[in-house]
Amino acid sequence: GCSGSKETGKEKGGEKKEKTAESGGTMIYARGGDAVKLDPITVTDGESLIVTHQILETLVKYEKETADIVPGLAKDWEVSDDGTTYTFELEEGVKFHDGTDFNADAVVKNFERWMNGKDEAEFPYFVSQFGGFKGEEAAVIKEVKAVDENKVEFTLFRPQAPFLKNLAMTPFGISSPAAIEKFGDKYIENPVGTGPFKFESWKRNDTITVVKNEDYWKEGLPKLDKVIFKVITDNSARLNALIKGEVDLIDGLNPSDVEKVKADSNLQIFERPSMNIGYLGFNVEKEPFDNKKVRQAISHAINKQAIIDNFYEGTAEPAKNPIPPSINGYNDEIEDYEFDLDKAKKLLEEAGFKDGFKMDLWAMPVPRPYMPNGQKVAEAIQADLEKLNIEVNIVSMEWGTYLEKVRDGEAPMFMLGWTGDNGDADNFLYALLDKDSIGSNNYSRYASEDVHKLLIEAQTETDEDKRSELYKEALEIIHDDAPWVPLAHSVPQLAGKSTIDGFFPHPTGSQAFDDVSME
Amino acid sequence: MLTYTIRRLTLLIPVLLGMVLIVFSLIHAIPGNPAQIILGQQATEEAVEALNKQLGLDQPLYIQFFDYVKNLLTGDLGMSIRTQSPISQEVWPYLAATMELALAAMLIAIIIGVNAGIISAWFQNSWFDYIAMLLALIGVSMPIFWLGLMEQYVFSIQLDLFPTTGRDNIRDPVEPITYLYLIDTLMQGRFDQFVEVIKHLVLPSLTLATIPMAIIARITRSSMLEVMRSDYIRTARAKGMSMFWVVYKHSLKNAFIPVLTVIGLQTGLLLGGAILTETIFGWPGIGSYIYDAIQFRDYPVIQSGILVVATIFVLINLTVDLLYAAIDPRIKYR
Amino acid sequence: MNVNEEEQIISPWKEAWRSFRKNKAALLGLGIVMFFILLAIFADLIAPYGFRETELANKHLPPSSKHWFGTDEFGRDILSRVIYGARISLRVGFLAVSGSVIVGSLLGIIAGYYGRWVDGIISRIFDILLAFPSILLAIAIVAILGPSLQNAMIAIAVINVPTFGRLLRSRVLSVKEEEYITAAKAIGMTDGRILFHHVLPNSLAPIIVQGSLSIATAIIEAAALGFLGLGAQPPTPEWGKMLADSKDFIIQAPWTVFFPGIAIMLTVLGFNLMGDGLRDALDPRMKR
Amino acid sequence: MTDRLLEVEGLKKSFPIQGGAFGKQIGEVKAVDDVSFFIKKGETLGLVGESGCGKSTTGKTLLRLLEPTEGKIYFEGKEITNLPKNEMRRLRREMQMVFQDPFASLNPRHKVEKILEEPLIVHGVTDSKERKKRVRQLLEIVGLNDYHAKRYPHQFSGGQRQRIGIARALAVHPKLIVADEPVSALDVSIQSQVLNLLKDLQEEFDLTYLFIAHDLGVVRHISDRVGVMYLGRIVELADSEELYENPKHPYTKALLSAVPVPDVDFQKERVILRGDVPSPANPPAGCAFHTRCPAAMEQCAHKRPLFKEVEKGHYAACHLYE
Amino acid sequence: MDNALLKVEGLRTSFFTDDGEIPIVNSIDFHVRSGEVLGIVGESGCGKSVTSLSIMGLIPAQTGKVDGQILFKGENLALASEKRMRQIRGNEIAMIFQEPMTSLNPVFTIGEQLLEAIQIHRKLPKKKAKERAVEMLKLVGLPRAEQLLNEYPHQLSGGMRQRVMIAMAMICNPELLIADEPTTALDVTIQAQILDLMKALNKDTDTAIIMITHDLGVVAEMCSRVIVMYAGHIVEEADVKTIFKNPKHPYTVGLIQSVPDMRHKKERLYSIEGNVPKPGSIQTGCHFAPRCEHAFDRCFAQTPDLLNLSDVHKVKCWLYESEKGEVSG
Ligand SMILES: Nc1ncnc2c1ncn2[C@@H]1O[C@H](COP(=O)(O)OP(=O)(O)OP(=O)(O)O)[C@@H](O)[C@H]1O
Ligand SMILES: Nc1ncnc2c1ncn2[C@@H]1O[C@H](COP(=O)(O)OP(=O)(O)OP(=O)(O)O)[C@@H](O)[C@H]1O
Ligand SMILES: [Mg+2]
Ligand SMILES: [Mg+2]
Repeated sequence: GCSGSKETGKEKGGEKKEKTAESGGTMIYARGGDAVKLDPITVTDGESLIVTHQILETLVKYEKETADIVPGLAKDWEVSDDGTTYTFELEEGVKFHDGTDFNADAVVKNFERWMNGKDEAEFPYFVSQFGGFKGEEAAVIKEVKAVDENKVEFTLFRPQAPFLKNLAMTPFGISSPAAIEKFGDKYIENPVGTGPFKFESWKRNDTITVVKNEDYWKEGLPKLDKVIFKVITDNSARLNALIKGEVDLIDGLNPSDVEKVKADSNLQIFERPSMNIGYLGFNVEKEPFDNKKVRQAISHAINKQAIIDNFYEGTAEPAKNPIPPSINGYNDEIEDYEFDLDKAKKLLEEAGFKDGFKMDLWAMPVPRPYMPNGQKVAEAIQADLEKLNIEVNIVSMEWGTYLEKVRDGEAPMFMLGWTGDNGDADNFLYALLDKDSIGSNNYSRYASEDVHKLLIEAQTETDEDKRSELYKEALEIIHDDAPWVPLAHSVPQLAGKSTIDGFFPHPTGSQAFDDVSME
Repeated sequence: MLTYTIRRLTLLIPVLLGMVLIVFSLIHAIPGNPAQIILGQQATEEAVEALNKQLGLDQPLYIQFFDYVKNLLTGDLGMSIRTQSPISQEVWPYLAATMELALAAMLIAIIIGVNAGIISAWFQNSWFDYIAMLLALIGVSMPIFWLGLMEQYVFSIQLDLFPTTGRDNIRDPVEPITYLYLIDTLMQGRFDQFVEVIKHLVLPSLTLATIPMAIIARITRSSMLEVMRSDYIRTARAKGMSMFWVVYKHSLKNAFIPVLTVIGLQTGLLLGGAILTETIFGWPGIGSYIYDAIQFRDYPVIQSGILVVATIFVLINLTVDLLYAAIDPRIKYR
Repeated sequence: MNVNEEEQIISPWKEAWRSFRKNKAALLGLGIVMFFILLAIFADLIAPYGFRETELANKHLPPSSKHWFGTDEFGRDILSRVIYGARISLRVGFLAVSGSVIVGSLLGIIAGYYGRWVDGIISRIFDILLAFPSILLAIAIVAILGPSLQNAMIAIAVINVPTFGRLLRSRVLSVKEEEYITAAKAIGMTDGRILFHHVLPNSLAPIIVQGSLSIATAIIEAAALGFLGLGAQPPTPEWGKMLADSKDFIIQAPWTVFFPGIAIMLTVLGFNLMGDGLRDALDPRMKR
Repeated sequence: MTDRLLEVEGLKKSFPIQGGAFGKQIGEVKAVDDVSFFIKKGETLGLVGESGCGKSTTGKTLLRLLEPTEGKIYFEGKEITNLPKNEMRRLRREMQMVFQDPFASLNPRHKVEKILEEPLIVHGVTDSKERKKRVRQLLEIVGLNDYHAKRYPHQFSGGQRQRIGIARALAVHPKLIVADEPVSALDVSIQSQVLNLLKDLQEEFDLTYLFIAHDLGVVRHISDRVGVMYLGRIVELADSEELYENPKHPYTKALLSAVPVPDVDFQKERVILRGDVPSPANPPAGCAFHTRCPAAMEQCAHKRPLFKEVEKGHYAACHLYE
Repeated sequence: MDNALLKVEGLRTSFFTDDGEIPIVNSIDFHVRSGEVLGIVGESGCGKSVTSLSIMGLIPAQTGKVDGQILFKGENLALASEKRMRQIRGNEIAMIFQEPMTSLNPVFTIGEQLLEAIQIHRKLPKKKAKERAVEMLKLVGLPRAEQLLNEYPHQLSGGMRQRVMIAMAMICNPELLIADEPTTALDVTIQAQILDLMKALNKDTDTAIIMITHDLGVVAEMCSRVIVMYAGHIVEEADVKTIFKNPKHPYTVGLIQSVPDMRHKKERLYSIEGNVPKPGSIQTGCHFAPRCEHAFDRCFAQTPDLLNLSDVHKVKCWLYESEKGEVSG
């Protein structure tokens, strides 16, 4: 940042040209990868979703800084006592960007489209959050119908505790039915919604531009004229571009660069509240990790704090549970396995591995929010375990293969993580550690009947407090069984110009830029 | 000449076919499931299987291969698994970006390389010669990804002379027509943008130019030296010609033949080998297109991307061969 | 007959060595290469620390008398890692190139010697392999085999096969036309003997020259693959990988990027200088 | 017949010319075009002609280093044209070759010792002491010394190298040596050394030579009989005395008159030929020489003259003598 | 002797090699008169070509050094500037080389190369220059002259190329033509054509020729005076009759005797034993002494001077010191 002042000078000159009367200017948001498709229901990747989040809106939304539910396109809703009927009252007078009306009919059409999906690959999140398509046994939604012009009624087969949280997820943004029909196959690159910004253009692997929706239904919003999503793959290059003023906001800041940004008066840091977990998993079916003592021994041997200090640069908190503290059900009473080599050695000895053993450790090849550098953390773990005479060989492969093979149970010891989709404990514990999820996301192949019972019960329990207790109980068991060594809840770091105002990175990863402004 | 061209073109057919076969088998030998990657970590197994089926990846390999070749013959490069759009439409912007970069690099490499080579040969064993050749040697020994990082650090971050990344000013993006931004900006009369585009081009093209520049300088020098020792140069001098003309008229044209070969080879290599430079400078070119596709197991894109690059490479070398005729009348085209 | 008795018996190799010895640049190259070879062999003795001696507290120490090249992110001594890295890079260079020399030469000899359709097929395969930009091909190969140093080595060997194949083929073809081969035939020598006693020994010099230049490129290619994360895996102190791992710290800890880069460059420069010298010394065109 | 060591009948050798869009054969170079002659035991047959007329090809073809396209070759009365490879290899010890270029014909990476040993190994001298002895003898025979054995070819002068080439040919006690321009790369003072050596060896070992050269003086000096080649054909063949004093064919006459003679007093009438030698890929019809012949007649352009005896032992192919 | 067109005195040329500075031409003196044909004979590597290149000033300063006087019409070319040399080369002194195959630039047409030769020295308009080129091509006996201008060297045969070379050399009417083995690479019948042509040109244009060759036959046929070189020295100089009839130097004698004569068969050829010494290998004495049958002690110890045996006959040999003690000057 030695050139900051000069830059701003240039910057102003550049902006003046673009600014009209009371315009809010352009914000350039640089990130590591490009969107895949801009029809959110068809994708699962964050890079696509953050763009569609500006264009399409959901019936209900998360609160700006938490995972609590607030009105979205639906200004109000009612839930039946048995928890199977939801009636939403919609905002009136809202129009899609193509000029067609947003109404109950449009909502029904969107859900009809999704519910009639053919295979899971078509609408992946619909299946994972709502059980399945029409006619499938696991399906949650029975029917969606328009009660009147502005009222929609959802009927469920059975109560689903996180139903509203699911609905708030970005993939369930409402599209203009007319546009879906008009564009057909090409809708994935021509999204039309009701959001604060309209889709303008997409240069693949380079930029996606969205522009202000002048007719946005919320008065005075959005503040910006234009948001450009720019792909800059390399983390340091992205930061460089920010420092030079080529872009305004970046994600994926290297933890090691945090200090540098903080020192620069032209820049500010945004911390995304953690909703993730990075962990070291054991394949509990494989020797020697079928032995609980071994798992516990290793839990004692890993210096989490050192790892966090060095590879998260302090931008994370040590994890003792598989779910982050912000989530309902977090058990703070649990005492973490302290870093204690003697205990570890003792446990190992008890397990019959006094002289240690040789083991492969699979390390993630790609940076993820919950693990900015899997390879390096693996190296640190390697060094830690060496002290237990466990000779660790780091294995790495390309990401897709990695996931596939870990899922198939090929990895004895592996590093992975998870980012919550909807801020619900179910989305962590059932997805990652229930025996139903073996072969899916339960990579540890951890199968505990007790835990299973608790988790299933929690799924249909609509009372939040009761649910919370159930989860806490499950967490106790999991802690003792130690199928993972939870490492850290990282706090993803973003950096932006100090002139950015009103921006708060939402824990789910997507947030609207409607009330963001730049001076 | 025409028959020679036809003959060279027919000889290309088996090469191209072989390329298709090799690429196809290579790509399909890559482990990893594209569906998994597309759907991401959170996807369920059923979802992955379903997508596989949808993409036709559950078909036997030979059927996939024949379908692929059949489509290629109709100019259909397949559909990107990731973006669901036809590669033949998608590939051009990337290709154009790389071409612009590669051509700029080649231009720099030729202009500097050839002249340095000539001067070195002319003043053989002078200090210029020594320094230029030492630099050239260092140039060919340089890991360009390192050089790129260093250049970026010095010229862009420390000295703030050039932008760090991309092809154009993000705030004032070029409206693409041909996707060759230098041309597009000129067509639109946007000289400010033209200057911007050039500024963006400087560092990556310099980085990319290093190796070919060094190689060209070395080749030019040695082939100049060889030519300058030859009898016809002595003849030219015996006519009373000045050294300058001897060098620029008589020697250069002869010496240019091996240089041309190198230029052809290197241009081709630049097209594909730009991956490293493109990642460092965030250049949305064909190299990063293919590299990304590998990350995403986007088979059709990897296949067709590599094929496109290899085909261009082959065509460039064909062009070079044909260009020889323009320079050297001895090459017989029967 | 006035034969100078003192005049020594000079074999072509000795003569090549003589002219090589006069070439200062080549000697410098040889010196650099020898230096790195010694580093590699005696790494255990020379390196002040182990290459995986992690001390997280010592992270990113600038160069000092304790750590001449500073320390990296794990607090490991960069000097030691660079020294151990010589082992990796040289091994990759030698092994990969030996692989391509063996396979390439074999194919080249078969093609050049048998000619006709055998030559046709082999040459086409070379053409095809050469039609791919090498780094792309290497990336694809590593993608198949999975990222590891060994696989990177295999990939590099594969992409260099056609270079040696073609070299040997053209060598065989041109040596075949030499008059001393006709002479050997006139004596009644069998094809096999001609191949092994005449053709091969006379093809050795260009292979050595090309080999030493190829080692240079192989080292860079391995580093490039390492840089892209497709080569050596941690904590292997491979130079390219070291660069990739520390490129994010170029501003805070430039030494982490500087020294491995310099090491690559110097080694490659050494091989290039040596290769150039060998070419001047061994290339028969320069003789007579 | 018995005194004929080698006889050649209607020998032809052509090389294909490739080209066209698919690398097909589009023509052929008739390097040797219907040549017949014989060599008697113990004599030297000289073969002269301008560059490219097919002298070397003739020499190589009759040793079957090149496979003849047509024609028959007899060696000691036995046809060897279709002899299988193995037998031919055995026969190689009977017929050897000395090459034009003393630099290219010795493997630069072999010591002289090895070069001379090789033919012995190939032809079954297994005892290495015996071989060493023979090598020493051979070196002595060609006027070199024992200590030369350990050297490499590049340490020798052209004349010495040519001696080594001759020694290699002698190693297997051949009966016939085809010497393909063995002295044309040498300077005059060296040339005479080698010529003298060849003559001495012939006497000592009862050798038969086919001596190929383009220098008419050299050929006359060494040959008993001389054949003149033009464009792949022998146009005249006679005892050397006879040929030089009484040439019949107009080409021979022109050739002889064209040679500058190192004698200031010598006055001669020059026949200067017009134009160049036509390409063997596209030789003129009829008599190949008619395009340049000062005595060309109408029939020369379409009728090929027969090669026949015009006087005793004097053969020519020319319509003037029909 | 003062009417000499070219007078070379004490010419020494040495090359810088890995083994140090090696003298190739050792202080030679000779002259050429207008219109005469001077032959230089000697074995390969004795320095004939180097001599001619030294006269032309074509030895690059990095590779070699030329000392002594080269007086061309009284002007010392050894001291002339490069600019002045350029005016002389191709204009007043022209040169043709041994290899017609490689002496023409393969990538330019005959026409381009011929026109270049005129236009460097004569500011002729293009059309005039072309006419002159055609005229020259006809003069050297080439058919289809106009067409030839547009052809490339590889389309011509060796003899034709050598004729083009001669045309190129003669195009500016030089006063001196240096022909460095112009026929060595050619066939006898073609050689005869070229020699004939050169003789005719010499007669018609009165251009002096230095004819470098190793073929004594060519010397006998072409030259009026001969210089015999051996290992960088002139060992004998005489008119052509004397050289052949009354050679003095043992080397000349040997050379003449070792040539096989086409006209009559000698039983055995005379041969000079041994080989030409490597340049720089002999430091003292007569360079021929190691191969000389008549050599005595002094020959190995002291280098003889060029002795004047008569006005036209000089020899560098101790054998004749007593005969005529006068050292030429
Ligand atoms: N391997 C070959 N392939 C094609 N053409 C050939 C081959 N060898 C020789 N020729 C051609 O055959 C003709 C005769 O060649 P040859 O070498 O026998 O001539 P020569 O009389 O020995 O000439 P020189 O005096 O130059 O040695 C030439 O036109 C030559 O180009
Ligand atoms: N540029 C050079 N550097 C070093 N030595 C040279 C150079 N040019 C020529 N020589 C040496 O000078 C000597 C004389 O060469 P020159 O070409 O004058 O011989 P020549 O009499 O013309 O022989 P030839 O009949 O073969 O043409 C040779 O030994 C040659 O190796
Ligand atoms: Mg021949
Ligand atoms: Mg010469």
